[in-house]
Amino acid sequence: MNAAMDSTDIDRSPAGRADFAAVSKTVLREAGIGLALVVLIIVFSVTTQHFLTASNITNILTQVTINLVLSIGMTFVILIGGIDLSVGSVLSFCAVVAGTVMTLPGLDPALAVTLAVISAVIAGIGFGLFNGFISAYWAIPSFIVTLGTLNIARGAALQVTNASTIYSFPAAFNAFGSRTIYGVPVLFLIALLLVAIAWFVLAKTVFGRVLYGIGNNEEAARLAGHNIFFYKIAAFTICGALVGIGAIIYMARLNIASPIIGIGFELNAIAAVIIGGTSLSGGRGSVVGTLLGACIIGVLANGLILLGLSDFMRQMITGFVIILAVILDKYRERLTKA
Amino acid sequence: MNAAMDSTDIDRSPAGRADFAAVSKTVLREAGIGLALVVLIIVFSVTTQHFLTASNITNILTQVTINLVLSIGMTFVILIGGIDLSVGSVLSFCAVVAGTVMTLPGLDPALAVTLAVISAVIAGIGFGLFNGFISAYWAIPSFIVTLGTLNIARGAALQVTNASTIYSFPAAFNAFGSRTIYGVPVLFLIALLLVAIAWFVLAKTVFGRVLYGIGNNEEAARLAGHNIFFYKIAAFTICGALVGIGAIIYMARLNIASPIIGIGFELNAIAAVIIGGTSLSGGRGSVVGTLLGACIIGVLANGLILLGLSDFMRQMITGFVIILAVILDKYRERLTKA
Amino acid sequence: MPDGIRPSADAEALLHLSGVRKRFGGVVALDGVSFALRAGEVHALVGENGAGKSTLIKILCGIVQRDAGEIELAGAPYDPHAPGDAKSAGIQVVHQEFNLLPYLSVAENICFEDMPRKHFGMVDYTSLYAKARKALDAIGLADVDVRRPVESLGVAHRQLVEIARALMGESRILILDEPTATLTERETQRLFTIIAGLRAKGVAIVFVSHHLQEVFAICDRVTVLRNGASVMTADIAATTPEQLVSNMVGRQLAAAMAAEKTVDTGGKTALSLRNLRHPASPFAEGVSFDLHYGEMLGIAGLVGSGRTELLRSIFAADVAVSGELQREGAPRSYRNPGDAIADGIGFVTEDRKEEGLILSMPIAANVTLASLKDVSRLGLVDKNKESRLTQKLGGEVRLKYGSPRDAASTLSGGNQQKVVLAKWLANKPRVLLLDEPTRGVDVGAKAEIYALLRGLAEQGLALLIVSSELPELITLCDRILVMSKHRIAGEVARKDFSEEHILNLAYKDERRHGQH
Amino acid sequence: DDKPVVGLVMKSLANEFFKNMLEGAKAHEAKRGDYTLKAVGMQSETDIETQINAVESFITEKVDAIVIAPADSRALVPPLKRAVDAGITVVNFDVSLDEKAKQEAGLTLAFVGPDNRGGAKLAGDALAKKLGQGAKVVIIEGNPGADNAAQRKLGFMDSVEAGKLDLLDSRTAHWETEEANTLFSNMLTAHPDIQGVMAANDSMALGVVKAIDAAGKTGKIEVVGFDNIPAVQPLLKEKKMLATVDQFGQEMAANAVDKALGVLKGGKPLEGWVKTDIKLVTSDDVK
Ligand SMILES: Nc1ncnc2c1ncn2[C@@H]1O[C@H](COP(=O)(O)OP(=O)(O)OP(=O)(O)O)[C@@H](O)[C@H]1O
Ligand SMILES: Nc1ncnc2c1ncn2[C@@H]1O[C@H](COP(=O)(O)OP(=O)(O)OP(=O)(O)O)[C@@H](O)[C@H]1O
Ligand SMILES: [Mg+2]
Ligand SMILES: [Mg+2]
Repeated sequence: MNAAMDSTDIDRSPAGRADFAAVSKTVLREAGIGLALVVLIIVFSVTTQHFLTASNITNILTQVTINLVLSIGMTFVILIGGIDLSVGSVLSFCAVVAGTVMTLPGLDPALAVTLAVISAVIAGIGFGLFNGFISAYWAIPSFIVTLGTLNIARGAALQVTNASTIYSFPAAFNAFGSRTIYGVPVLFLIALLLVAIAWFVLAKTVFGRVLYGIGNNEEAARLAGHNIFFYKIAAFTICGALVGIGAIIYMARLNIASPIIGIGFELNAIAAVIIGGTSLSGGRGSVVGTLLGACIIGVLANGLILLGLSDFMRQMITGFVIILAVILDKYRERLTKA
Repeated sequence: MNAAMDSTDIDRSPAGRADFAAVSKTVLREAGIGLALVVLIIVFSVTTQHFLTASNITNILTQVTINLVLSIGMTFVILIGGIDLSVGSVLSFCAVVAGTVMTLPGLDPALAVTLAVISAVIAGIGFGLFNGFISAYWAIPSFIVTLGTLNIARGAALQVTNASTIYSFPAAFNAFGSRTIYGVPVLFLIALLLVAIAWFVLAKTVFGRVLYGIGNNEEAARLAGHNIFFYKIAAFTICGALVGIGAIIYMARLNIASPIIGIGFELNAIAAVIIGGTSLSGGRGSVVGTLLGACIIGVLANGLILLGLSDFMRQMITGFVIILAVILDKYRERLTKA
Repeated sequence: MPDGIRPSADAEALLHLSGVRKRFGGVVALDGVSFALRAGEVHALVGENGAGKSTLIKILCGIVQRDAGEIELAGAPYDPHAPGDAKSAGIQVVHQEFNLLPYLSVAENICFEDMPRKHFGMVDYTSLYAKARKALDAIGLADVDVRRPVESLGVAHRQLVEIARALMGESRILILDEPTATLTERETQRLFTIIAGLRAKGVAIVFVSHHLQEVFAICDRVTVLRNGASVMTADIAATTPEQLVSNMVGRQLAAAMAAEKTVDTGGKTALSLRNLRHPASPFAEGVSFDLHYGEMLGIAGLVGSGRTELLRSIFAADVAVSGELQREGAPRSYRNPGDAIADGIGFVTEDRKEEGLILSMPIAANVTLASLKDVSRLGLVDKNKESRLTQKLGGEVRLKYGSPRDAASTLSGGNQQKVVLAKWLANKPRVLLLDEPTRGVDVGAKAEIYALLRGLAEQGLALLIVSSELPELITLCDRILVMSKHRIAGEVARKDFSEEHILNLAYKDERRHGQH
Repeated sequence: DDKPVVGLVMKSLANEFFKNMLEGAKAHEAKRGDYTLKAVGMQSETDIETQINAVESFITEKVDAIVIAPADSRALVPPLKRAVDAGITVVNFDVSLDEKAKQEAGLTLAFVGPDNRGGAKLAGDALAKKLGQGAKVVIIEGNPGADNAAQRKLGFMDSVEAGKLDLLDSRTAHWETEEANTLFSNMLTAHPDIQGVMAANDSMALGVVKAIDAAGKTGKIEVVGFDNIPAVQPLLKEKKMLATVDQFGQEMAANAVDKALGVLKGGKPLEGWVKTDIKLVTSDDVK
């Protein structure tokens, strides 16, 4: 049964046999991969000195942010049984578009930033529409469509910038990128807000319900009168819009926009979604799981550096821990089922 | 119906209604993406000067070889509904292992090469077993398992070599790598032999048919009494063994083994398989399609360089052509269905 | 225990179960089943939807592990842990839900368990096709090419392929879980002939069906399950349908089933087809008829006669290639099911697993899938409203379930079918297309569904009912159209209803052209 | 026409440094007007195959000269040997082919290019001078396995030794801004007392500077980079970066083409290492 839908209301039926047990089970299920995250945090807290310090937590949250935003969009796409390999390239394209707009000479900084945000999101939506339309209209696997888009967007980003890095954004924009509230980066708060919105859409709305339905059984959803074409395009477009936002966040954090950024981001985003318990074949999962998945990846990267292992060991251990986290989740699943 | 099966024998049933029409349909279907390949070849023959020269054809075949070998293994994995993201990293690992063996001081060259081949294949099989076992035993999506393995194998390759390149292989081995027979590279002939064997296994043997069955409906295959666990591990192991062979071919062609080779190879291999008409959700497709898919990718890369376009344009066009090829295949499908 | 005859230790038994129990989470599926199967008998297993028949079968073939109880096979303890264990013990099963490999050929599906081999593990395709051909001919599927992929077959053909597959293995025990639910009379009769042949060879057969006349036609003994417990076992000769039913439901069933029907064809025309042609139909003239409000129009026909495809072309699940569809006299061209639904049409599909249900989603989500508008405000799903609607409709179709939030996959086959019905009732259509609406539904619930459908017709809905059970059409309908090879072979008015007459029309085409 | 054709094999043109280099070469082509330039770049830093394919294509096309910045100092030796055997003039620039590999293949080829190790040492020495002995520093490395990454790390290590610096950590950020930002933030957590950073290229230096800003340590940690890309100019000016190294990439390819044309026109074959300029760039150099 899918977690998102379930979590939203615990059995209130008159029969309502289960009470405490049901609640705790639901929490465990919703927590999903949470157990693995807790284990990781404990391990790093014990083995390293600085892991649980305020400044390190700020770091982790900062480092999680971009992947989290991309993963939210990826969750929509994977829920309908698709995949989007183009997010990294499209992020780069959106960033160079926004960067170009933001550094247009003679523009008022506030206006420049506003226009840049809008143009990044529009660029992302454009690629999302393209991915969604092609894969829905011709019934082509989105894997191959977005593999194409990966190349198109990267080539386009290189072409428009002629491979050069864009920099010197308005000072206020740069400052905004490093602002924190009680140690929590503002950019992370934005990402969290996006998680909340996505959760709401997926768990509470008709739109989200139909997305889950399509991921589970497209034919049944079609015969129930839903316009599959529209929903597929919508999922990819939402993903594209979030990539646009991700590009802005990247720029705010690093003060540059360049056509070579974002390489490999798609794998990280997909990993976060799957580690978070969303099924690659669609129809099952939740964006809360994705949040936890992104945190696992972020904590792992951070903790392993603090551990002081060699780069190569770090890479190997990253591989093992990704696998272990998912295995652990399987045991948790059995536990809650029993 | 899946192409491999069909191709094997045209309706010889007593009723045998169809004759010429059936044959030509079967050929068209088997040709799969062949139409797109033909179109590409014609376009490049017309637009560039050197495309259809003997030496360029030799180049293309050489360039296709490694991806083709990896794609064969990937076909097995995708047919059972899995995916293997680790092939590039594992190739690198196999290569450095084989390279280390091959350059062991004081070994007779022939023995060194033999041992190196064996060790590369064993290393590949080892990772294949690992991927297969973990994903089958814990029912974990192979996407995430092999993403883990991608990191493990890369880290391990870097660790054992300390990031240095291995070279100075026996002269005969290097020479073998560039040998051609009537302009056809020997390495390509080896790959073609592997295609033939894989085709035979998949289309003609019980083992192959059960693999298709598992990809079609795993539960049904299980209910029919087949040991899913065994077959899944077998598919990943075959893929691993082919990666080992791919590593040797890489070394013979490039005369080096290094821990940083093979990055992104997995995407090329998956693209070849999918462009070749194998369904990402498993159960449908053929290794002949994969051969054509790999050729499309190779011809495209070669032709675009000959066209003399800028790199960025080339990348964009590559993206478009990948998508167009699959769209074209859709229209061919409709044609043959009608 | 009611007036059942207690199952006793049976000395001749080949397979013997006692005290078998199974729970799925909070749901008790089996609550102490005892059952004995003798060699060379056909043993019926009957019970309401959700009584535990399929669960019992899944335990026997190692798909599900029992919580408690003893099983003996030929005097030795039997404890299967995987489907392979059952196979090697000589037990073959046709499951209630399909387990086919859609992209493989019919022949490969039939022989999938044990494909004929040559050297090097090669498939011996010559004998594979020959074996499959023989198996199909035996159950009367002479016109299906064994090289066709299964995905190109209709539901009934798929069911027959499943049966052919189970008949391939040399088995001591053959278990058939509702094999006739999707078959028409002709195929059913062929199956019975095969069953009789196997029995003569000493094979023990377990036969699950909701059709009691079938049970009385071919079975030697019968065991009734109620709420997961075996409540009676008896020789067929020593029992009556009424006794079985009362044991199944634990009470006397109102004779709602055969309630007399007042013929009603007087309403306004709801739907008219003029030469509507499905892409698969070989005939340009297509299909033409009128359907009126308040009418129950049946469509009879043999397997593959194009009944499903007719409904699909009305509903725009497949877009018709030519012809016209009129709704209340006005021409319409629906581009997709959404258009048809918006125009007041509902469609209960025949294959619940592939087309009807979203198995891993909650029951409530399935019930409201086609009417989300009604349980939502401003695009937000009102889950309380949804649960209430589910409970209301669940009651109407006598759905047996735990909570509306349970996944649809946890329901028994018949109950899943009821969810599909509930989904379309929730949508409040004006025209309802029903394809095998009571497939796998138990006797009691069937009566309720009949009553429900009649009620709908009385409220003025137009009902178009496809069914392979002639008695069902005869009981329910005002008129019956008989289809043969994608054409209307004839129309039968209620006063002329008889199985013979309808079958004659259905076979008309075949008699004319002969079998091919 | 009969102008000689020069095939230029570059590394990833997505890398600004090589892109500028190509632009320099194109401008050079236009200026000289006596040859035709055909340039091919790679998809990524480690895409050795594309380079080999390009060399093979150039042999097929019978170009007159191949000017190459090899992605791997060994893998390119055999195909370049084939090119030489086919009568094509080959010039190796940017990264030197491996001596031993050349020897084994029977290839004698000169190298036209900068001294990466020496350049890195220039930057490292500037840092050492600024911070003084015993200062705590870290190195952000380039791609493991890349020749120039290895050379630059050696150069930084030379400075550490010569300047008696305290090297706390040395890790790769794969030439990438975001990864360098993440990596350095985490290094800073593990070693809050870092005083200096040596980044193997400017893209990574950008990420490091931003991490320093985010940690509120602006001005407390000195950063040196490599490549002198435009994006670091403001940082040098604001003194957020101490120095970077310019190896005049713009001219590098053009120089190599000149050398190739010289040989084509009957000049003396090149020998040994033809060193090209490198220069330390500090805030004083930024206008
Ligand atoms: N996997 C499962 N999880 C939870 N409950 C289940 C599961 N499988 C079966 N059940 C429950 O067990 C009970 C018995 O189901 P079963 O499928 O055996 O019924 P049946 O007698 O075959 O009914 P039908 O005639 O409708 O096929 C039902 O209440 C069903 O909901
Ligand atoms: N003689 C035949 N041989 C093989 N396939 C056939 C034959 N006749 C029909 N079919 C196919 O079988 C399927 C059955 O058609 P359809 O489902 O419309 O008929 P139906 O009367 O509803 O039968 P079913 O009970 O199988 O649903 C269609 O896909 C049709 O193309
Ligand atoms: Mg059942
Ligand atoms: Mg039908």
